[in-house]
Amino acid sequence: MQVRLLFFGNLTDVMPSTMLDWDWNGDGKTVNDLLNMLYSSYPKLKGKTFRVAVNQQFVAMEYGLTSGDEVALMPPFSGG
Amino acid sequence: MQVRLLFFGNLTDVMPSTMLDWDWNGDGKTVNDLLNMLYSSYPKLKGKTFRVAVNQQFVAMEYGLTSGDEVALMPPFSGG
Amino acid sequence: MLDKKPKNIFIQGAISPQKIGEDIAHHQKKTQIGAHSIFMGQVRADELLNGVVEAIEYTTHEAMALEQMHVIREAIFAKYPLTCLHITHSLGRVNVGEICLFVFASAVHRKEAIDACEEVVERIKKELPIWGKEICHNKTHQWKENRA
Amino acid sequence: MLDKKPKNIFIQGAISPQKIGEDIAHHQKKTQIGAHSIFMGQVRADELLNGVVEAIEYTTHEAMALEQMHVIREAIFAKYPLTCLHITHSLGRVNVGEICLFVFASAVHRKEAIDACEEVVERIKKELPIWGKEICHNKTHQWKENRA
Repeated sequence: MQVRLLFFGNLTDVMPSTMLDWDWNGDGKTVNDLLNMLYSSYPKLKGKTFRVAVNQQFVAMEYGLTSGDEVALMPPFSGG
Repeated sequence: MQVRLLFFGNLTDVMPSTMLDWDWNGDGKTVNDLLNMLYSSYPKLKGKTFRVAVNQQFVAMEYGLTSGDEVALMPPFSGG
Repeated sequence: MLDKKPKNIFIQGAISPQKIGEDIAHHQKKTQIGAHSIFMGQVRADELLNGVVEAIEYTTHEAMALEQMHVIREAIFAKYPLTCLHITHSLGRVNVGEICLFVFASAVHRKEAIDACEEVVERIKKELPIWGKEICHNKTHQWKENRA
Repeated sequence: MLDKKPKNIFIQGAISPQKIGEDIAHHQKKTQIGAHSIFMGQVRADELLNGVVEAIEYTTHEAMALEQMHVIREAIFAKYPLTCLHITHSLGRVNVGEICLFVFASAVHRKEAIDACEEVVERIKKELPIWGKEICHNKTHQWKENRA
């Protein structure tokens, strides 16, 4: 399975790029599972505050991912 | 005694001009006295709603006039 | 602090959109400003009983209006931490579609600018001795009345 | 009714005061309008711990932002009898003193225009996925945080 990760705001300070294609073998995972994998590779992400949007809709940590999903990690907004 | 009368807004529809110097013989009069004199000469003024400002300050009907006063008759404001 | 002498707020005829754009541009040097709130009154082609409005003619008691505007300015600056406040009101004829009132409040943060601008507009309409004569196409007229 | 397709609100870089003046001028044909309320956000030279802000760089999730702005527009038109509503937000770099947000609400009467404009500004700041990176003279940066 593969999802496309997007990082915004201050998350871009701790990630190597604003976009990351993330693969894994086997079953579907929840958002929570995905974040735990990410935290192992990018420990600085762990202290950050953000919400997760899958395919442009905010979802809960238990949301089940499907291959091809866009997963956006969004810290508090600061437009205007 | 003489006062200078100023008329504004819809009062100018019933008065011959926007300014009128008004004389009378004898003692000082109140605003109320002055208005009664005016109503005799300009009966159409009587039905109108307005406040009275003497020398640019709003005053009560009992206010005593002095020669040389500016007496402005002001209907409800409609700026903007 | 505030000026002691009342500032003029009146101009003859309509307020041009280009002048408003220029006024906005002049504030780009004031780099402590974070928020601008603007109100503009525009003359409407209202359908009256006797015809359709084509213009409003504004008259005032200028000295009283400027004095009262000065009182309002002082009260607003005492109440809100504004960076600046500019007011322009038309006198004479303003045609339908043209701007007759321009209130421009600027502050560090948005809440102050927005609240101050609205309060100034309300106070101008209630407290300044200005009258609008609505002129119809057929030359009849009616005296404008402000909503509460 | 409203358009089905979300309108674009984004432009690259600062919003020019001249464009704002032109937008105002374009409303003079809409002779049912009696009141315009405008909000503008301007980039402040804030003093941060590490330096003085010289610009903000804005980024967004464009599709999500435009979709949410569409939701806000529909809610605002359902709540207030507006004649029109225009919104522009900058992306990319906006220097200190320049305008990054422009909200322009017009209605027959002032109350609707003023209330709608304020509500749109609040909702934009809370609900649109936009981030501001405050860039200091010494090249350090800090991520902007919006006030409640």
